[in-house]
Amino acid sequence: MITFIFFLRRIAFSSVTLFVASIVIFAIIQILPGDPAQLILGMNAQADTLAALREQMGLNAPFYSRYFEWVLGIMVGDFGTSYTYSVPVSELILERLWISLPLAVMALSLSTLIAIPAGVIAASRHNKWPDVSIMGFTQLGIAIPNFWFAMLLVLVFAIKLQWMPAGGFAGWDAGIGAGILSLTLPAIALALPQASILARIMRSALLDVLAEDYMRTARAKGLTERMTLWRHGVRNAFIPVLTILGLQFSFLIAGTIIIENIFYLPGLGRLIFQAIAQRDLIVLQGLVLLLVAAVIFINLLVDAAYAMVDPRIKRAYHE
Amino acid sequence: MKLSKFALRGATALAMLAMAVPALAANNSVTLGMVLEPTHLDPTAGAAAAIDEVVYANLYEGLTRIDSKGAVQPALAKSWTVSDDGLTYTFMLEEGVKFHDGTDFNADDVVFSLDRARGEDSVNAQKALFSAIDKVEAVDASTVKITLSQANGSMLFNLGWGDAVMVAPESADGNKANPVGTGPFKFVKWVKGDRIELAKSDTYWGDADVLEKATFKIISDPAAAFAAMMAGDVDGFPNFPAPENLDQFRADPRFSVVVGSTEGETVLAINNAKAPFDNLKVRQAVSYAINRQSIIDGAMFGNGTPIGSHFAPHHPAYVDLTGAYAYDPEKAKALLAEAGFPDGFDAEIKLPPPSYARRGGEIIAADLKKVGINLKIIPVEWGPWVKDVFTETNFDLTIVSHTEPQDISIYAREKYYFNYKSDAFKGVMDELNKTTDTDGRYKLLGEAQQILSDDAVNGFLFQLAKTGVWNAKLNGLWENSPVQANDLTGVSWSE
Amino acid sequence: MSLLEIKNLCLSFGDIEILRDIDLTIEAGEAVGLVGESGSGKSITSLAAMRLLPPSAKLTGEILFDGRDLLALGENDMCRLRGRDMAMIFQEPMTALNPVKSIGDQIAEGLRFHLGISRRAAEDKVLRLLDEVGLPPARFSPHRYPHELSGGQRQRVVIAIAIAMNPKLLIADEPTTALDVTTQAVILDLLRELAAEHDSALLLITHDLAVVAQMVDRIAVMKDGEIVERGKTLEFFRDMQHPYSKKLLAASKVKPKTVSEIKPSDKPLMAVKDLTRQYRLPRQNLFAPSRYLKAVNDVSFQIEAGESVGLVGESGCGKSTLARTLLALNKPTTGKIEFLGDDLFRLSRHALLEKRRNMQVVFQDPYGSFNPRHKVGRLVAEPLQLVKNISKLGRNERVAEALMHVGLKAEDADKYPHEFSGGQRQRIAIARAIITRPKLIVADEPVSALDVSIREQVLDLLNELSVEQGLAYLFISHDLHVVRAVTDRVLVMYQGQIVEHGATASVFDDPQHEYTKKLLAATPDLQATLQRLEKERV
Amino acid sequence: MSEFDFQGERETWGDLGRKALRNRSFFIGALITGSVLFMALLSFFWTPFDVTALDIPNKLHWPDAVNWLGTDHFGRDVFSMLMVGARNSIAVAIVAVSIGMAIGVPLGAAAAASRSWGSDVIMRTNDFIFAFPSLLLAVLFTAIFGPSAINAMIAIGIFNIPVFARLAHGGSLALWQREFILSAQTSGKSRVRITVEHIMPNLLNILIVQGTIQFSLGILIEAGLSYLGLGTQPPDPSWGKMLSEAQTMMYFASYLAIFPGIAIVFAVLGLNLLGDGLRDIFDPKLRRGR
Repeated sequence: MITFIFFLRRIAFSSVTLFVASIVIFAIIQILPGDPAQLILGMNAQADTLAALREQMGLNAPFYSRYFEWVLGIMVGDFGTSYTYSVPVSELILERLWISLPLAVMALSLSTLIAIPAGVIAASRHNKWPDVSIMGFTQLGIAIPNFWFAMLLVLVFAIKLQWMPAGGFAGWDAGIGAGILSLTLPAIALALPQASILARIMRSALLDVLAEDYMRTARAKGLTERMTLWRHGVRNAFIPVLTILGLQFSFLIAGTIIIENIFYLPGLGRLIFQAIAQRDLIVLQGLVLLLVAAVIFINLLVDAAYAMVDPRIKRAYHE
Repeated sequence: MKLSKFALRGATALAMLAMAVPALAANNSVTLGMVLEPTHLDPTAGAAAAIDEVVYANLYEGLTRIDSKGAVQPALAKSWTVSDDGLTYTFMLEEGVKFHDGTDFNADDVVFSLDRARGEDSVNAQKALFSAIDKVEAVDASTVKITLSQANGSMLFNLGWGDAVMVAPESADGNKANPVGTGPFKFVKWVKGDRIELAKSDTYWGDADVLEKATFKIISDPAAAFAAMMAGDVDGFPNFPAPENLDQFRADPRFSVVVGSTEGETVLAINNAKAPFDNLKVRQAVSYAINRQSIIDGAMFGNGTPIGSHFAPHHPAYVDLTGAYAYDPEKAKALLAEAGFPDGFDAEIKLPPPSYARRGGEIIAADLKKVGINLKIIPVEWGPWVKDVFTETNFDLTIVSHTEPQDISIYAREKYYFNYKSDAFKGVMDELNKTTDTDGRYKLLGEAQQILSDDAVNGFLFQLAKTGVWNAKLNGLWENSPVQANDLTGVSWSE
Repeated sequence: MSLLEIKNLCLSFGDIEILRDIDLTIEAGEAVGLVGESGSGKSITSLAAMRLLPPSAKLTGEILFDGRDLLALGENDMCRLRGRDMAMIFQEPMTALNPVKSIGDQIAEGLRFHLGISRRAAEDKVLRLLDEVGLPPARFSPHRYPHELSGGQRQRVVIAIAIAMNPKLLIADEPTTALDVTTQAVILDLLRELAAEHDSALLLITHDLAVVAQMVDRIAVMKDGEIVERGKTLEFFRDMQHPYSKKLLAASKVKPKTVSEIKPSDKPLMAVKDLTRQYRLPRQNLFAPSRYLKAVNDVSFQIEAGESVGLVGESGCGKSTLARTLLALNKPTTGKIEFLGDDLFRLSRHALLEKRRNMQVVFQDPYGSFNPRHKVGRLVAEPLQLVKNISKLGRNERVAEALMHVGLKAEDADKYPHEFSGGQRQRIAIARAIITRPKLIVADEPVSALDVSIREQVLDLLNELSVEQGLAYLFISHDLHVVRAVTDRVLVMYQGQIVEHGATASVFDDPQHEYTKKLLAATPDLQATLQRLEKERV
Repeated sequence: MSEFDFQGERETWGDLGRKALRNRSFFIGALITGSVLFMALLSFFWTPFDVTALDIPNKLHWPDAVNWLGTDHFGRDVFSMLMVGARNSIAVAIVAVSIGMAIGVPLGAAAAASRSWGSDVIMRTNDFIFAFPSLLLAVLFTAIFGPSAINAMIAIGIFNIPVFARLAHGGSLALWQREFILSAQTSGKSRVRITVEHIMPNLLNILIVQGTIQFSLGILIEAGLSYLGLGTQPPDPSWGKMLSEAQTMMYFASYLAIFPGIAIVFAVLGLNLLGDGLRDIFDPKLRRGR
């Protein structure tokens, strides 16, 4: 019950954040220099032609009325019509979401699959060679910029070994296998730094937990070291890891923007750059708002997951 | 030593590639890479070259068309007559032509298309092409009469532009997303940001034996373009974006590398109205200070032809003026001193995104530094470039390629971004418009080139090369690009 | 054969020797107390017996349990032994339980491991165990989580885990130190009963002689990793030899303060009138009215000049909130505090500073009371800014003077706080409090964090200063012995209210309020215990 | 958790120095960071070749005795470019961290010190900025104000503000509960003065550690922005831009793609090790750090 109330409040707060974000985003994007109409019509366009197009795109209306039209539209699921493509923005975003979302999910699962065992091994062999070498690798993993790592992956796996496509997206209609194959290298490039950070967090969280009194209680009951580690250690260590996973999402989005550019994946990241270059403002503002909403939503999810993993949460919200 | 290393690498890579790429069975389709994605597919409502690159001659046709050599050919108009005063054009249309949606094409469609393009609320990017037209009339179902208010020597050429293609009143409004034309290919689907698919139209009036399927794959990243070619994801890149990689394709027997010419005069545009560039001596100094060959080598890896004026070297009326300002930094310094800048000065150069501009800009900055002009490099996106440079002419220098065909007339415009004003030049242009005989026109064009060179209006750098790469078995792609088009009507596979 | 026999046990971490030649035996069913101050090695000894030390610990000697040498036992055999034959209860009930597992699961875990039974099969046993430790399942469902229980209840869960398998040996490491006195009493009773019922031997580790006396048959005293004295409980207290044992004993005996006779006056030093301080609680739901917790509820009292007043109560009763309000760090919700005749919360900032000069504070934690980056001189001098017109020289003199008053040297001003022991740091804190020559010192648990042997010295110092400088104290503590040693008058606080007040001696000897009676009864009294033991023997 | 735990013994700077020498992370990190810094400083006075002079006939030479790391497509010396690139990367990161610290720390500390609604506003704004993926806003920012090193500094700096504000806020809140702060209050010190005298110096440790981490992040983000063409601009060389220029050439001049990447990894690794080392040294409780 209390948790429910808490979530109602969180949702209310998130909505306010999102509303303020929509104003900020709209305002920021309005000051982007460059006239979308001129970009469409090019260098030889005449003044009257430009005016006609601007009128057609609704660019001549005042600031506030365009804002309200936009926001009210979004509330009923209408993100407006792309200036350049002349198709609904939502359609455009949805098309690309089918690349960015699987990519993000793949990267996130990959990094979790690598990081959790690595962190557990490192913590349970604290200061021994597995720990030292895993920590060494993660240091390196954090330091390697993902775009450079992506370049190296392309060099080795696409160019030299020819195992995977160097870039581009085969399309889901070409088969799930082909689609996943074209997302593999990008997902690996995205996952590496994420996995490194996550492994370190997992390790330090687990080390904190291992030092807790209740671990000693568990050992005193007679449980073996391994049982104690998994039954009491890993589960409790997940709590801080969860927070970081939420924060990571924001980095994941940033990473996707760069990585999609390198692998030439027609995802949301590319759409952003395209929209900026073509001053397709309506697409841009819809996209940015969507990404901000995604971050807010993920954090909400993390909070919910938190409450499920940690029974103390209910009380914490009391205080 | 270094070369042999290259060769070795190339050879091993090749061996692996040869094994990896599966043999394509009886090929009836083609996938071409293109760098920029069209914003939409209506060539009569946007300037983007990418639109024409997909639709020109494939999806839409005009009354006339421009062929691979730049000559005007009949298209939907099978023939025409021009009155002696050059004011009345009568076009005889092909018969039995259908739009892709099944509606018939006739003279009314011509009237509609041309009136729409030049009308008051037209959003045609090249509205000026039609400014000479006084009225368009349907004489009968297959005859159209166009009356001009003044003679225009390039009228037939103008009607061959992508911006002058024929559209139907029923479908014109939807052409951006769902193009309907009369061409040999019809639109299938467009995966935004990824590819556009066309298929052979079964209602085509002509007898073109075209491929079943054509796909334009959008790959803007040069590195990705290289990878896509190597991996066989695309069959060709009519305009390959990274000239630095051409040597590798040349070394690979799977590919043909064809370097042709384009209509793109690449210039270091100078703001003629802004001090100190309003001083002829300063502009001349800039022209002397630029080492064109090093720009072509450094920025384009040797692809491109130096020019001395705003005119394409492949055109018969071309006059070679590259010697007028041969690279001579000492002379440049002397001219600067004469102009009152013995120690040089500071200026800005705004560079739009293409690599010819960004790379060329760096080289020019280094060149000009040697004669004392310190350039601050300001990279800009196309959006701000259009606003700052083109619309508000708030710039000192910029680099841009003027890709419209035979566009020397822009120097006669009242208000154009480099703010050049010359009555002599305008006079020549007026004369040109009135002249219809070829020799006379060529002579006038030569004069015009000379004036621009004398006035050192801009730093004339090079003619942008069309660096095409495609599968060696693919035939029929254009070598040059007199208009921005990927005409697929003649494309076929060997074997 | 003894149940547990530790012979010549030595332990070291790297080069650091922790235990030297420990010999200790425990017979079946016997209760043995291991007494010592923090750092004496008593907890390490018990962990060594459980083989729960980190691998970096080097152990030599023998630990025989039921005749088997534990040091030679493999880890798997050890696991089978732990929890089944020997079980342990830890000091900190707040952290000894896994916060994300239900208490039932945690009790069942050991049962399931040792008996190899299913979750369902364990359920009955869990319910029985909960009932046995005084958590009737009707009210304390096994599905509850540790954070839903109080400290005492949690300690009962820990005990339930320990006795689950009827162990032959129960090791309790300071099982009640973290609990309130009243809770301590019940937990100790419970522990004694259960050990008897299950026929378990008990090794009780504690720093508190009063606790150990009432619980065990034999006592061993540890100091610096060695056992310095041992004996049967009564004999031990009767003829102890080792000076350290004597010191411990002396420290745990209460010497009531010689009461200074001070009568209530019209112009008290401080007068607290109807003081209430409340906090808002989070709402139950969006539409519910706000609820408030009255941490201090309608409290009135006064402190005369030179008088030492004690404030006694268990944790959470509101004493610290009251103290902070008196120091004008918190604003009261209602009521007023007059200090030297003026209401503290109606003063201008400037006038308040003048009052602050006369009112200083000493906190509990000798580690936390100082900015670790400043030298002692600067720390002690900090309140001097409340004194106007004082030169740098004068400042240094005042610092030296204050340090000397508390038994430190003037040169100590140039050192950092970490260079001092806990007791010395508390002296520095007192030096800082007296440097402005205040009229009142609020001492919030000033000796709770100190070992017993040092505690006495600090209390003596406070008494001396009170006489020398005519200081008044508000002395806040949960420890009745301590309050008795330094106060003239005492206030007993319970759930935000003052339930009883009066002269210290009369409140202690003849408590009126139920709560005070309970509190006094729960407080272990060494003298009384020894007397009882004597009687029993006779 | 233990992040804001200030309990325990404090050492003098001398003790810290001795511990620093024994700490392996710190030692290696300091060594690497020092060498990167040295190269950057050296580039002000000397580089093997002038990085602004183009030598196109000499382009794309593989590494040899003359050009130790080869030349790029304009014939510039890669090693010299890396040296100057280090300078630019470090400059951007330093300014970005300074902006974050200079604005974030006072804001966070003020929010912790004041109990008014103002503190709520500050922290809510913080959360708000956190909701924006940082690179995304940096991209928008440079799109509006034009790509340049200065704008990259500001954009990265803006995202450091909430990081430091949060840290300073959390740290200060924990400190405000400490008894020595209460003592200072009873000594009559104002909240401002307590913040300056007691809170700030005790935040120094965590700020230095976080500063090092943000510094390395700054280098990474600058590289990312420059890679996208939004950071340092020509003719100034930058590691990220060198990588993006190398991308089309890595098939025949792989050294162009390798060396700048190694430089980034080297610099970031050094700073991270340094940060870890500092954390260990300052606070043994956090030894296990991240």
